[in-house]
Amino acid sequence: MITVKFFASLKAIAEKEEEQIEVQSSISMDQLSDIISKTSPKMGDIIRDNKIMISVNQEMADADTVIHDGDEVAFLPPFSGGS
Amino acid sequence: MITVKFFASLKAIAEKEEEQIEVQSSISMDQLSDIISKTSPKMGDIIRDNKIMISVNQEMADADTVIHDGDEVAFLPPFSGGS
Amino acid sequence: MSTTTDSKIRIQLENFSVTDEIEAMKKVSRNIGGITTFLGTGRELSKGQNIAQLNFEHYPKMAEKKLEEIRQQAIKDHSIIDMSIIHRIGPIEIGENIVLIVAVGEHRKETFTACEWAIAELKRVTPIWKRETTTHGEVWVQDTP
Amino acid sequence: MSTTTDSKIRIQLENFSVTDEIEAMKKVSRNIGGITTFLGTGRELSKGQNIAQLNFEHYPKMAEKKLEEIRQQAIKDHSIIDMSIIHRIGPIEIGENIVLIVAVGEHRKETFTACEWAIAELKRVTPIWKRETTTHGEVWVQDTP
Repeated sequence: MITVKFFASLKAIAEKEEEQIEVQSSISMDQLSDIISKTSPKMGDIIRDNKIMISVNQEMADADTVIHDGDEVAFLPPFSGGS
Repeated sequence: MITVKFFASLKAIAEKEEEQIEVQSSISMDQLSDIISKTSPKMGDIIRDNKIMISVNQEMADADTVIHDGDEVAFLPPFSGGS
Repeated sequence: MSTTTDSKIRIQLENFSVTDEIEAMKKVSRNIGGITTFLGTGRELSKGQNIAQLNFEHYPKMAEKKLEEIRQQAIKDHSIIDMSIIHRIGPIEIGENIVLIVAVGEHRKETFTACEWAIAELKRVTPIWKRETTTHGEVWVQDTP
Repeated sequence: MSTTTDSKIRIQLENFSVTDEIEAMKKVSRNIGGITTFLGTGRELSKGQNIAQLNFEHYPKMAEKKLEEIRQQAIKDHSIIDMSIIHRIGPIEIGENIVLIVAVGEHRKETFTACEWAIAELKRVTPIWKRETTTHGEVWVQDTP
């Protein structure tokens, strides 16, 4: 089971804040975006277009990062904190 | 009459904070240091050695500044405010 | 209004007191000669739009972790004595405090450099997002300068 | 402890509140997005000597005039909205506040530049002098960095 989190503008696009995805040991980022696309095609497009950042277990990740069972993956739109 | 002020380390050297000097209409900075030297030779040396700054009526002055009756002249050691 | 100043890295709903945060940092050393602080506040105008309210959201734990990394790197790279970073989340009115960075050092030069670096780095790497409420509705701000 | 925040240029015996000074500056505009402050404090060590106490003296009127000139030039040259400058005189203990500069602007960049320029300029042109009390006695500090 991996936990997927959506933040800020992505919550409205994904129509959720979080989802749990059942996996066998590990999956690639491409496989994860395919799974997300099934319930939210627009979110899948955004991930594939590299318009957002992705973290795995709260560290920045990229398209090559392998996701393991138990990981927390987050989709992060451009940051705008700081004032 | 001109007012002469001494600040910080110069107060101990001049052995005063302030003095009044009687003048005819105007004097040069050299004439003023001669007058000060009479009562405080060490202070006169410091003025002639250009080791300090001089203000006239609270604006920075130099050796060429003419001092008029009614002016306030101050002898200012290097500043050290600001922390 | 202000909360505990115990932790040097905080993300909180409540306002903070700049004086209290500075005094907390002063306790770190008797050899502090310079303290530079940056305080970000809610502006009324943004790209010509009148802002009614701001609202900040963060990724809990990850945001705090990034702020702590910024603090550690500022101390290591900029020769300051210490740094604290506080960011508010939730609704922010115009004029209210949003973010505070306090850099303390022996001399002023390194505290300016460290503080300016830290706020730029915060904007670059910290998962915090701003939503602006204008007369045209609400919008998530997507630009990181 | 703090006194009135009415004037943007002050030389005073009393301590000041950084929070109060910042809040006073916030009232100048609803379009302030960045506030950089520099706070100078009394350090225990100076050139390897242990300091017991500091004591500041100023040239009344001329010092205030110079601070006002710094404020005006910072606003004019650095595109900030406003600036306040407060310097304490008299005895200062280790860790106590000595000088505060608050620069408020629309964005952060100009407030850092203006604040850093102003404290350097203050040290260069303002007739204020520091006397250090160490175990070896009292000495007027003659260096302007």
